[in-house]
Amino acid sequence: MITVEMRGITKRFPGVVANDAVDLALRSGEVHGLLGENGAGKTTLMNVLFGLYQPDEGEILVKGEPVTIHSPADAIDLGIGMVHQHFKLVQPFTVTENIILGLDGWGFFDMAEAERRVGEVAAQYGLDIDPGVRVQELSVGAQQRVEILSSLYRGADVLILDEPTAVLTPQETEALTVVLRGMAEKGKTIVFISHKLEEVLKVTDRVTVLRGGRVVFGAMTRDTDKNTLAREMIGRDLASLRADQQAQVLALAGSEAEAHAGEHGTPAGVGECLIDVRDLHVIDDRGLPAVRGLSLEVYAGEILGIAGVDGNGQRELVEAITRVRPIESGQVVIAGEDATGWRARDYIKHNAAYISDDRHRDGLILDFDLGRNATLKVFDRSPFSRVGLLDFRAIVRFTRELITGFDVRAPGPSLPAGKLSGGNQQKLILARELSQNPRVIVANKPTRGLDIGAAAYVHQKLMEERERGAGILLISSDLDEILLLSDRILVIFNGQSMGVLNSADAATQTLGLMMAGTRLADLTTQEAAS
Amino acid sequence: AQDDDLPTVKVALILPGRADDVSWNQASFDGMNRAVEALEDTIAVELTVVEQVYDPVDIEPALLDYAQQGFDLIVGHGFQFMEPIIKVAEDYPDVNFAIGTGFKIAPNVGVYDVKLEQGGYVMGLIAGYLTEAGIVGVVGGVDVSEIHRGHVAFVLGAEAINEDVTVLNNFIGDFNDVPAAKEAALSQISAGADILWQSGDGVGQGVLSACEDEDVLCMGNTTDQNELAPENTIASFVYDWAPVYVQMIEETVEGEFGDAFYWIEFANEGVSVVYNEDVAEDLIDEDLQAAIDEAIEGFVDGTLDLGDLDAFELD
Amino acid sequence: MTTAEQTQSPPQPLINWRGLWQNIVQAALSVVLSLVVGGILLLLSGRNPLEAYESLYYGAFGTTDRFTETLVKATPLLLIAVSVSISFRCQYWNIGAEGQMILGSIFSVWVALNITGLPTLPHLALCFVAGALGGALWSLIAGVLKAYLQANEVITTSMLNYIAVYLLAYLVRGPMIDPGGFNFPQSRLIPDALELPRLVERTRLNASFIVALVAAALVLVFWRSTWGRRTEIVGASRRVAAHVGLNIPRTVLLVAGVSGALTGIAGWGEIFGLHFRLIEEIARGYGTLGIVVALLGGLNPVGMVISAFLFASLVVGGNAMERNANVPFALVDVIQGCVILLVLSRAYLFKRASSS
Amino acid sequence: MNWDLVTYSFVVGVLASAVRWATPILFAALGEVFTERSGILNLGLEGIMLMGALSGFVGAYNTGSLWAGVLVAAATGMVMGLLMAFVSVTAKANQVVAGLGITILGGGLSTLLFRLFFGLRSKPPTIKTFGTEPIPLLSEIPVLGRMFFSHNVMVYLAFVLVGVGWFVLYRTRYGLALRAVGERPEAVDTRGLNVTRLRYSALMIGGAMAGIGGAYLPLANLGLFWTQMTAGRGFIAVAVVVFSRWDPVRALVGALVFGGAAALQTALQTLEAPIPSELLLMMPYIVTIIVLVGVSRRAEFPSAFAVPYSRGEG
Ligand SMILES: Nc1ncnc2c1ncn2[C@@H]1O[C@H](COP(=O)(O)OP(=O)(O)OP(=O)(O)O)[C@@H](O)[C@H]1O
Ligand SMILES: Nc1ncnc2c1ncn2[C@@H]1O[C@H](COP(=O)(O)OP(=O)(O)OP(=O)(O)O)[C@@H](O)[C@H]1O
Ligand SMILES: [Mg+2]
Ligand SMILES: [Mg+2]
Repeated sequence: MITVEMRGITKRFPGVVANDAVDLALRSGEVHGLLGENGAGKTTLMNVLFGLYQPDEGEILVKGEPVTIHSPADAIDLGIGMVHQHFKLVQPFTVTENIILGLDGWGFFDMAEAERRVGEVAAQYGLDIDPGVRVQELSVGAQQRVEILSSLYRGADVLILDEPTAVLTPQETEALTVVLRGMAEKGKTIVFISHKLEEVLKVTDRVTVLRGGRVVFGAMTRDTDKNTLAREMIGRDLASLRADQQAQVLALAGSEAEAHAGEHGTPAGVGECLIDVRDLHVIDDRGLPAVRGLSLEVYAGEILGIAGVDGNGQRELVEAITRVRPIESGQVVIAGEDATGWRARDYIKHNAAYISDDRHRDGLILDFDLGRNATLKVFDRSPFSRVGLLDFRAIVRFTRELITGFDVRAPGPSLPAGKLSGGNQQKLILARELSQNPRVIVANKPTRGLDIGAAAYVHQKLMEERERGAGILLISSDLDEILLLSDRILVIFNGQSMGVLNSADAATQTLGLMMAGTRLADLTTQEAAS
Repeated sequence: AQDDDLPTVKVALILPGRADDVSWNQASFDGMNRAVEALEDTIAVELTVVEQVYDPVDIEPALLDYAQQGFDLIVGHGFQFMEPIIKVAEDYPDVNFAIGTGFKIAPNVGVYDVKLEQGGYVMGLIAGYLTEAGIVGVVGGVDVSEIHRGHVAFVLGAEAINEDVTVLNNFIGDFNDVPAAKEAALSQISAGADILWQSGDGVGQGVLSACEDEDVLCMGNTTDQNELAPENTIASFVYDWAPVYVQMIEETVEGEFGDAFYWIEFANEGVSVVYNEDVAEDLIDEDLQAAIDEAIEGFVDGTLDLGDLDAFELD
Repeated sequence: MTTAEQTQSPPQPLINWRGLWQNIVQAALSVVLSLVVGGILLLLSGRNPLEAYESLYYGAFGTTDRFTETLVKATPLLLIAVSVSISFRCQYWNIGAEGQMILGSIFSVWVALNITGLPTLPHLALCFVAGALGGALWSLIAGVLKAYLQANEVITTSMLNYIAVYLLAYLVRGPMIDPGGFNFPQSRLIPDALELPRLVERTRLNASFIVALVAAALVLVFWRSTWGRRTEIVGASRRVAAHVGLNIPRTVLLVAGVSGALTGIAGWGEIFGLHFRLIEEIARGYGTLGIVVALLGGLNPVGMVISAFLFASLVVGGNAMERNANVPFALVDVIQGCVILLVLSRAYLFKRASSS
Repeated sequence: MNWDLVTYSFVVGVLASAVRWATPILFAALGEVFTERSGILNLGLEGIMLMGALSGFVGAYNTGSLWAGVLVAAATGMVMGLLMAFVSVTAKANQVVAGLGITILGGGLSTLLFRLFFGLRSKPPTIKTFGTEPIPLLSEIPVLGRMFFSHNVMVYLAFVLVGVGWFVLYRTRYGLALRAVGERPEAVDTRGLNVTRLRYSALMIGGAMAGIGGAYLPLANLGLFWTQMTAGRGFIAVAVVVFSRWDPVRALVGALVFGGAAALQTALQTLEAPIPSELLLMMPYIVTIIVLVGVSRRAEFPSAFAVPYSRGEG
């Protein structure tokens, strides 16, 4: 039966209609997939349902009753919970503190008792969480479980997940799928936003596709297929895409077999070595060792993919290479020069690009306009600066080129970056980083949160850079992506390399085992043994 | 009782602080009012008072304002008024200006000041004589002009009557930080001081309050502060600016004002020692009274001269 | 791309005239509102608000003298506001203007009195530089503590204000005291030749006013410079700044130095234009007012010129009101406080007003 | 330097003086700990303390009850806190400037109202203050006895509130929410709590405490009100909060450090130290900076410190 019904929801933002007369019905016991390109209005629609945004038009019914949801408090009272793509957790607090936050009045509370109860509920839904640890010490996957638990703990019957898998590894995604199905069985309603069709087909019972803020398609999952969905999202027939893009779209959406359709040209080790990391040791923000004696080489014209469960030192590794983070010991050599003593400035000067995985925090200044964001790294070079003075004309011209060249959906250079959808924000960063024809590219989750079209576009760009002879270090927790793009794959676990293999002969199982902490060497010996 | 044929004088009194500070500004405010009363039958004085003109930048506009409004006598009650007055006075030769403490005069500018050292000396005598511990103290706002002279004279007075007395000396650095003044007094008391004086302002309030709490003898300054700590105050050294104000107003009418220093001192009864009888009578014996009277007479007939006190360093 | 598009205004122009206009209207409304509040207090204290405000208006604009006095008051406020507009845009909350102004005065007077044998103009220039230097160095104390030791500048700068006040008190009683000054706490007068030229005869309006206007104009150039952009980025996000390779400590030092220098110049202007010697209390309260002027002007040069003038007239007129309508002296502070709070809330208040 | 004066009772006197110096600052600092934990910087403490001093005095003067004075001061402080809350939370204004505005307003209003209430008097109105009440056994302890346990009841109240503050902050759900809202307002918002109300409450607590801190001066120390009598104690309180790293117990330590410095410089003047008084007077502020620098590396400001909260909705 229908638990939540949204009727004719319209939400406008200055310059955009994020949702345009959207109808959406959610039934108890179903996992409802919500699809759409970047900026299609998924997050906005759900923010409306969760009371974060107020709709300009339309009404919401819960269990048949018309309701107005002024704030998350109202939503929670109505049994609606939401897990945002950017988790909203208090990092220094423990899991339990985060979960009981705001419950049961203001008075004294008994921590031990609270932790026990949280533990119980977690067990009840088969969520593997230690109630006592600080959130800042948890992997992204675990943090997501905390968010889910926090909603369930508040008795949510309807649970909204905004791109939950964008940050998860296959294993974690597997686990999540099980949890979600379990919850559906218990009669809960789940809204599942994702850009990965494969997943959607696997997890959901019913799908709705948004395009340009409108509902363009809805069906029972079993009655539809990947191509249909892809077509509905992009709004064109796949056939209209170029072959390579098609391949990538499908690959992204799915199985390895197709993934390897994305063929690889130059074998590794041909060009000169552009990134050479030797026995690197790095500590994280809390001062704990995060990268422990890792070495790798990236050669001109190749993509080295780094696969691994999130939080195994990827970010620290990347930040050390790009010289944002200090190096404890070991050496980083960029294009033959010892970069160990460099600052980020030197890294950039040596024509090396960096795409961070946290665009809101590292990549963009959300309330700066696109022009300023586009020239963050180059504003003090000609033609943008002459005798120390900025040339706004040049900046505007340059920005327009990037916007058109990289198909960033934006009215003009003077729009605040924060007004772009996440996908378009990502395109903007990419445009900025690649605009200087870099020799070295370090890309951390470059397609995080992008729709398949945008992701395919990013992949295509990276491939082009590779062909051009750039050395690319690609980090992703999305195995499909790694397999699709990499020439060689290094698996990182606990800050150490589990071994490197050519993606051609890399099987998901092998990678999965390595990501779980088995060294390639040991694997091969085992095989030999058997 | 004002006839219309009385000569009228427009007087502006500019105070750097509050007219009810029981101290420097209040002494001037009360004195001026008494002066106006005293002149009631001879001169009709139109008095305007403005308080809290402490920002040096704002002084000159105030002076100009009054000068242009046709005031006859403009009184700036503080040393910070000296330079601006000297400057403005040039442009307004037929307006008279008076500076409360300072050293520059002009044909239409006079300086009036208090011989605080005379009071300081007498208070020193009392303290030096009455102390049992042989330790006395004095607390002041900031170490400046008449306050400096007062503190130095206090030391001289105490030592004159009790050569091995120790005189403690504190400055607060702020006229309004009453609590800090109280802590300074308490610190002097815990160092053994058993009789304290102070050179006025908010600072005085703190000192008297401390002496009341610790039941230690103390003395007032600038106004009759005996009631502020009735059990502990022996006497107050009181300024009465009325005499000089009267003189300055009269000279303004007669057109003889200016080019002069106007002092309030024992000689013209501009300053006086007001005893708090309840406390004073059983403390001040003949010897002490004699010493005090002798000193005061000395100041009056000029036989007692403390010399240049500015030279002294206090620490 | 059409030429029309190409010549369109650059991203986020420094003077957004529409915004500025709105700003002015709202600011004006908030000032009126605070005058109403003041009026009520006047009634409570048994005064006639209209008379009082008439004398306020007359006091600020009534005659040439009044008007020039208002400009005189506006001069340091504008310089400090310009300084603040730089540090605040960098999210560097320098509230140490008072101390920096004092040090600017000390340095410039020291040079005026102790460097001799120079021709007038070079000497005056040297005093100017010394003033800027004094302010900059004092500000850099907090800057260094912030850049390298993460010491919160709100606190260090406000503590440094107290220290500067006592330092000045010490100097004018000790090392720099005027030997011929009968022990009054002030330095010797600077040579007459170094006194800044008057802009209007027989008034105190002097060249430092021009200096302030020039500074306000130059800050436009600053924001168009790469330094300005660097400042902006570091202010907007320390993290992003690090990722795009900016040297954050160096930028913080730059900002601390520049804003300190501007405030030091304000101190120089007060001495060489008005007091001609070192005295106490020269900076009392200016820091706060300068900050207010800066925000009231939306950290934007034109806006700050206007708001500096507005606040100056409020202060000068307010003093006149105290004298001539014998209004209780604290009332002007109350009105100022109201102006500040209302101006801060203006966007909210008037958004409400217009939307309802 | 006159060492003969340095006796046991002098030294103990200096220590006791440090505690008296610390008390009004401590009240204000404790409140500010709550305020800053919620993510708001209240630089208006100075003005609020002055209003507390005035209203506390007026309250006690008219009712004849000192405790009534304390309550009036707390209430007035709360109102000032509300004002700050409106400007900084609701109108989302720059908190540094809002605080300075509150300070100017409080300074002016307290002076003005004092004049309106009492007019021009030749003698200032006074009240009887809280007397010294040594705590029976504890006050016997050598040194510590006189340092901590031979004061007026407001001093003890401050000590007690340190404990209360600690408990509320770390052991109650309110404290949990407060700490969360300073760290991650979105988290609080999406968990159905009202960020605005939480911050208002924190500012009202902070205001009330600052009010009491200000009232300490007339009610427990001097028995009279004086223009600008707080003389910068409000700003010191803000500094104390930072080097307490937002912890009530360390706030006590911080207040004592400043109080100690102030008492020490006073003592040095008394002892005729051969240093000009102006230079000695700098000492407490220099000490404040040094201590601040000492802790700053470890001082983790609340993540959302001084950042107004608004949902994405443009
Ligand atoms: N707070 C806001 N202010 C202004 N515009 C907004 C805001 N939030 C969203 N938008 C715009 O509304 C449109 C829908 O955005 P929304 O985030 O809902 O899309 P989405 O489907 O979540 O995209 P993505 O797949 O990248 O998450 C986009 O154009 C976005 O720029
Ligand atoms: N304060 C804001 N002002 C304008 N736009 C905003 C604001 N906050 C968020 N947005 C936009 O609203 C949309 C929803 O925000 P959200 O945090 O979900 O990011 P998103 O769209 O899901 O992008 P992404 O997928 O990866 O992070 C985003 O497009 C974001 O750019
Ligand atoms: Mg989204
Ligand atoms: Mg997204």
